[in-house]
Amino acid sequence: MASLWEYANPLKFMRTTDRLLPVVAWAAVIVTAVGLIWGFFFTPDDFRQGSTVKIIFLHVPSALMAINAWIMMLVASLIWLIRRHHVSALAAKAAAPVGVIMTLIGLITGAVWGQPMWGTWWAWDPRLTSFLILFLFYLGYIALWAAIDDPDTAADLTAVLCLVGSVFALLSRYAAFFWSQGLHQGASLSVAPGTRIDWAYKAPLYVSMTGFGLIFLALVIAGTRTEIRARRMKALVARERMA
Amino acid sequence: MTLRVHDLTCARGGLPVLEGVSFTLAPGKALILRGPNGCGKTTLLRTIAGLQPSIAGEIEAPADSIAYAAHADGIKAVLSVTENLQFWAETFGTASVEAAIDRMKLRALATRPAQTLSAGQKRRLGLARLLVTGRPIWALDEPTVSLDTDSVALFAGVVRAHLEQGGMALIATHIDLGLPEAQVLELGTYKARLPEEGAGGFDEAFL
Amino acid sequence: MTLRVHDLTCARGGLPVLEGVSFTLAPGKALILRGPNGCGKTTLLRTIAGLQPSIAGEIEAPADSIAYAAHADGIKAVLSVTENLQFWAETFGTASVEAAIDRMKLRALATRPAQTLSAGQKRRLGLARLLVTGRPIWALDEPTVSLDTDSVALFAGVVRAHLEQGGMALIATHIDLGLPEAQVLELGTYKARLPEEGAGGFDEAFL
Amino acid sequence: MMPDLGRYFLEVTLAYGASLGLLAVLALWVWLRGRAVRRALDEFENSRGKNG
Amino acid sequence: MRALLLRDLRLAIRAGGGFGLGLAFFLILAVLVPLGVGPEPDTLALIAPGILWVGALLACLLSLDRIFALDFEDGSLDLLATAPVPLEAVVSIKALAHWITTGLPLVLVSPVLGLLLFLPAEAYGWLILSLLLGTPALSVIGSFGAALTVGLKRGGLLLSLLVLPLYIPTLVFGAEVVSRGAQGLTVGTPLSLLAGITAGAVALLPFASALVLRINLR
Amino acid sequence: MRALLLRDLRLAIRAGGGFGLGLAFFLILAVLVPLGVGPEPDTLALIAPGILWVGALLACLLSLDRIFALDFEDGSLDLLATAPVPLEAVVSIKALAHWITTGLPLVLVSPVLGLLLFLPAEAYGWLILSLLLGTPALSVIGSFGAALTVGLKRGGLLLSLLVLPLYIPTLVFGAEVVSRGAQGLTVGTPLSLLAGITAGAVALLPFASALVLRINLR
Ligand code: HEM
Ligand SMILES: Nc1ncnc2c1ncn2[C@@H]1O[C@H](COP(=O)(O)OP(=O)(O)OP(=O)(O)O)[C@@H](O)[C@H]1O
Ligand SMILES: Nc1ncnc2c1ncn2[C@@H]1O[C@H](COP(=O)(O)OP(=O)(O)OP(=O)(O)O)[C@@H](O)[C@H]1O
Ligand SMILES: [Mg+2]
Ligand SMILES: [Mg+2]
Repeated sequence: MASLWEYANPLKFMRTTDRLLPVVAWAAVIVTAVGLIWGFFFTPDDFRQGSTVKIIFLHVPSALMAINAWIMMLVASLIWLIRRHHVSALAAKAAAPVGVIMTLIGLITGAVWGQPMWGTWWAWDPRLTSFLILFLFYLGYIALWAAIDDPDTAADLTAVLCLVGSVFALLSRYAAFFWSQGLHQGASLSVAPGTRIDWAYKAPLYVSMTGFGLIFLALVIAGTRTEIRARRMKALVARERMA
Repeated sequence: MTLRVHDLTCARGGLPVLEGVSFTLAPGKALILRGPNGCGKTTLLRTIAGLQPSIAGEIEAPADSIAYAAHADGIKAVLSVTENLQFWAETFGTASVEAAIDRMKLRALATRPAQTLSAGQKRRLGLARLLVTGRPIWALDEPTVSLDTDSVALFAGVVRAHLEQGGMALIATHIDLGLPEAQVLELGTYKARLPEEGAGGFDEAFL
Repeated sequence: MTLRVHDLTCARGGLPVLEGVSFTLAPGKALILRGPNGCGKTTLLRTIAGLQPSIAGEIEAPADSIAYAAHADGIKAVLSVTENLQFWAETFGTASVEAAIDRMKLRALATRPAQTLSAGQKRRLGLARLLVTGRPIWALDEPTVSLDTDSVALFAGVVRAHLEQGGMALIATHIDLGLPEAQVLELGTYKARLPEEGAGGFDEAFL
Repeated sequence: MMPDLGRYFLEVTLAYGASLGLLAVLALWVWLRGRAVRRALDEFENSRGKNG
Repeated sequence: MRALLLRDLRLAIRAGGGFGLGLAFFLILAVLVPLGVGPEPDTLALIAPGILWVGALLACLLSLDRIFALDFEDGSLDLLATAPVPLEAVVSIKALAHWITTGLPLVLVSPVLGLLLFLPAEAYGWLILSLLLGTPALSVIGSFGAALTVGLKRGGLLLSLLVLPLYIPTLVFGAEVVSRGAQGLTVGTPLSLLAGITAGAVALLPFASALVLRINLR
Repeated sequence: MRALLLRDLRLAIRAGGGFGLGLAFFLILAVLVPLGVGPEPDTLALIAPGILWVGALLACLLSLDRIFALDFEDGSLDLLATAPVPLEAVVSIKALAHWITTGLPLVLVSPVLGLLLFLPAEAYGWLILSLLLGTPALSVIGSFGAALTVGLKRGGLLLSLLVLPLYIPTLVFGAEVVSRGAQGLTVGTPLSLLAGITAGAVALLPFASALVLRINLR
């Protein structure tokens, strides 16, 4: 177990990811391409939803990753607060922009899907609402990182915000479900009520979910590497001044 | 009841500015911190006051024994001089506001809102706060800024009386305070060297 | 190009604090304002700089000739040293930022955000602003607060160079600036008497 | 080649276009920023190396 | 402790009316909304619970930056951090002072504004009760946000951005209590959830605020 | 002058995102109102024009105290008042900088928020046009309020209290343009009144602001 923490050493992290990143990046591109091409070109139209069912291959993976990204930031923040490994703080910072974009993709694909399905771009459905709130949490988190100069202070404050924010995000989700009954699908992979989703959709969906996971991983690794370098640059410039 | 600082390294903005600072302050003694602008006097005082963590070394002081006074005096503009002092007296659980007002020659200004004081008068009020904290160790950052010569002498008298009662004072200043009995610590000689490069690679660059 | 102050009365908080102040400042001269805390130095300087109206008396100075420097330096914490100076240089229509930076020994700090400067370094930046205004009359309120002895000497040199180029300086201070050639005006002697009670009835009570 | 999307052509292509576009922008941003930071750091370390 | 509370209240009153201004903002909002939305009583009655709660929330929000920023700027916070009182207590007292100067007056004046927005008669009791239960949470959550942004020059808008999402559960349950009350439905569940959020926030958040404040001071 | 504008924009960007935050607040308001009012599209569509305008107004309001207060506190305003630029120009430039960092982004993002509030499709053009015409007035009027309250410690709420009544005409005509637009009626009259208010405010108010500022400085 102790050996796992060694990857929290920036140097070790840089060395490992130097080799890992291209592999993950190519895997991400290939798997996502396979998933999306399969989904877009080689799936039948749904008897009720028509061709819009193809949107599921973007919508579900991105919504999933948007939530997972926040969970990953939460874990990384905890590690930073408890063990004070710089890499985890910087990884949390790098994950945030990826998380926002995933959230945005989820929102946009959902909205575009909603137009034909529900006859409206947007509805104050609880799942949609809590997703929008998640978007706001991302924005606040990023804004706080951007507003603070001192890197360690910024890491500490954003980590606490992430913890407190997670609790309130859960509360908000609960509140949203309390507040209105929605139009949105439940959390089972069943597109039409009563009928189980067909493997014709399920298989490409799983592929593109894996692809989005790999995209997230690749972008977070690349972002973390950049943040580590930026951090080192900052430290070096400060040393230069001191000399 | 002694303040003992041993081999202290303190940092500002993520970089060590002072290194290996050691001294001992016994009851009844004063230590004057000197050094050019930017050498780290404020940083040292804040570290000793417990407002920021030290990077290395030890600070031994009894709990709740240090009264810190910074450039900013924590004066509330809309409260009167007495009300300002009263608040700190109650917070620190002491009750000697009147004595402090007389001691710092603030009697004539006692009912004035602090915002109508001149720069030097405000400073006198800030120093009067020290008297109501009842704490033995004073850590003062340029306490005589804006004071005229009479007030500087008044302040020196106050510090001397505090020392005579077994108090201690740690004062960063650029001017002559008229406290010849105080020891002087030149902070210029403790300038931190750059941490060595390359030894541990990336991780070191963070500190 | 002379600054002529004649029988000036100035007020603070609705009450006159100084009365009958007169002096003339010719090119190449400096005048040091002295007086105990609260005697009205800040008030006088603000009046002369045109920031508050005088109650009586005249101030004769060419338009746009006074550069005022107060306790607060107007430094923007998030801008770098150069950017701070650059702004004032452009506002005053001059372009000599580089010279000012070198003159006040700020070269090493030039790219730093102003918030990371120590108290004395900030002050040096505040004084550098005077150099980029290009104005002949400097009205300075305790300019050497927080400066170490070297910086005070540096500043005295800057003032002397300004005087040699035909500039003027009006400096309120409590400490010795190392400008022996400057005249000194003791403001303690101009303390305003309270306006006589009852003489004009109600109307006076408003002034 | 292109599948027949029927009357939902606009919606589906819009969803794919916007999503892939956003992903591309994000990847590009990560990559460009990474490159800029890396260059700045290399430059800094090299110049320091020369000066001693 | 008492000294700190009294000082904060005194400052709020002297410095241009901490008491009056939260109120005034709330009032103005209740006036602006009919002006923006139009004068139909039915529409207004429908949206009144929500608008009143949103108004209370914004009125709280606007005065949040006072909680710590002034004390930070003039150095009082440094001095308080070295004084013989735990920072957690300082944070709680300051949140309490904020509630007394902002939340409490809002509660008291809310029925009048309900009148302006044609709130149904049955809802007044619930309005007051829900605000009474909910506004303490707004002050405590807000003081956490204020502690987060205290080092930043005029972090007012950043503060709003951080705090508003945290306010959402309180808002949802608070407004739900009032609108259910207005329709004569039972309000037990949202009311107890509201109380739960407040209790949790009051009990736990001061620790987070004190932690964050210590980080910002160093 | 250019230097001042550039400096203010730079400060807004560096000090934690002057650009983004006005926006974020606007967005959050558009989220809060449905949460408070309830999710029914019909109700929301009805109140959307009013809420969007009130939201724009509040987003402007929250950043108003930045206009002069920071410069006052650190002494820059004293120095600017003695610099060789007319104070009227300083005031106008600062209002312009405020508009660029706050008003303009609001205009650009407003259609998205219209979506969230189910604004009818016909109204989008009018929403953008009315905000584009009206927000400069908000900045100029706001800078007058900011000049009035500049001497007061954290006069944020007092500022709101003073400024909001002054915002009312702009709000009424602005919201009227949008809601008439939404119903497909003609909007000529409120639109030209809105433009008139803005033109008048931009032309005349800077003189009042400069006057007030001079009084506050002495
Ligand atoms: C803006 C609008 C929308 C947003 C923000 C949104 C958001 C989400 C989120 C957050 C999830 C993940 C749910 C979870 O794991 O709990 C999800 C899943 C899903 N969404 Fe949406 N959605 C939107 C519109 C739609 C529409 C219009 C449809 C189709 C009619 C749809 C169909 C689905 C399906 C089938 C899933 C997978 C459910 C599962 O986990 O099995 N969504 N959406
Ligand atoms: N945030 C920061 N980042 C980097 N360096 C900083 C930061 N804050 C301060 N410094 C630097 O740390 C050094 C120590 O500052 P400090 O305020 O302790 O000096 P000081 O001895 O009190 O000086 P003075 O006599 O001018 O008050 C200074 O050189 C300053 O420029
Ligand atoms: N608003 C006010 N109302 C009443 N009196 C005031 C007000 N502001 C200042 N004063 C008084 O006016 C006098 C002059 O103040 P001023 O700031 O000019 O003094 P100063 O000579 O600059 O003093 P210092 O050396 O301490 O800076 C002081 O006695 C001060 O107490
Ligand atoms: Mg210092
Ligand atoms: Mg003075």
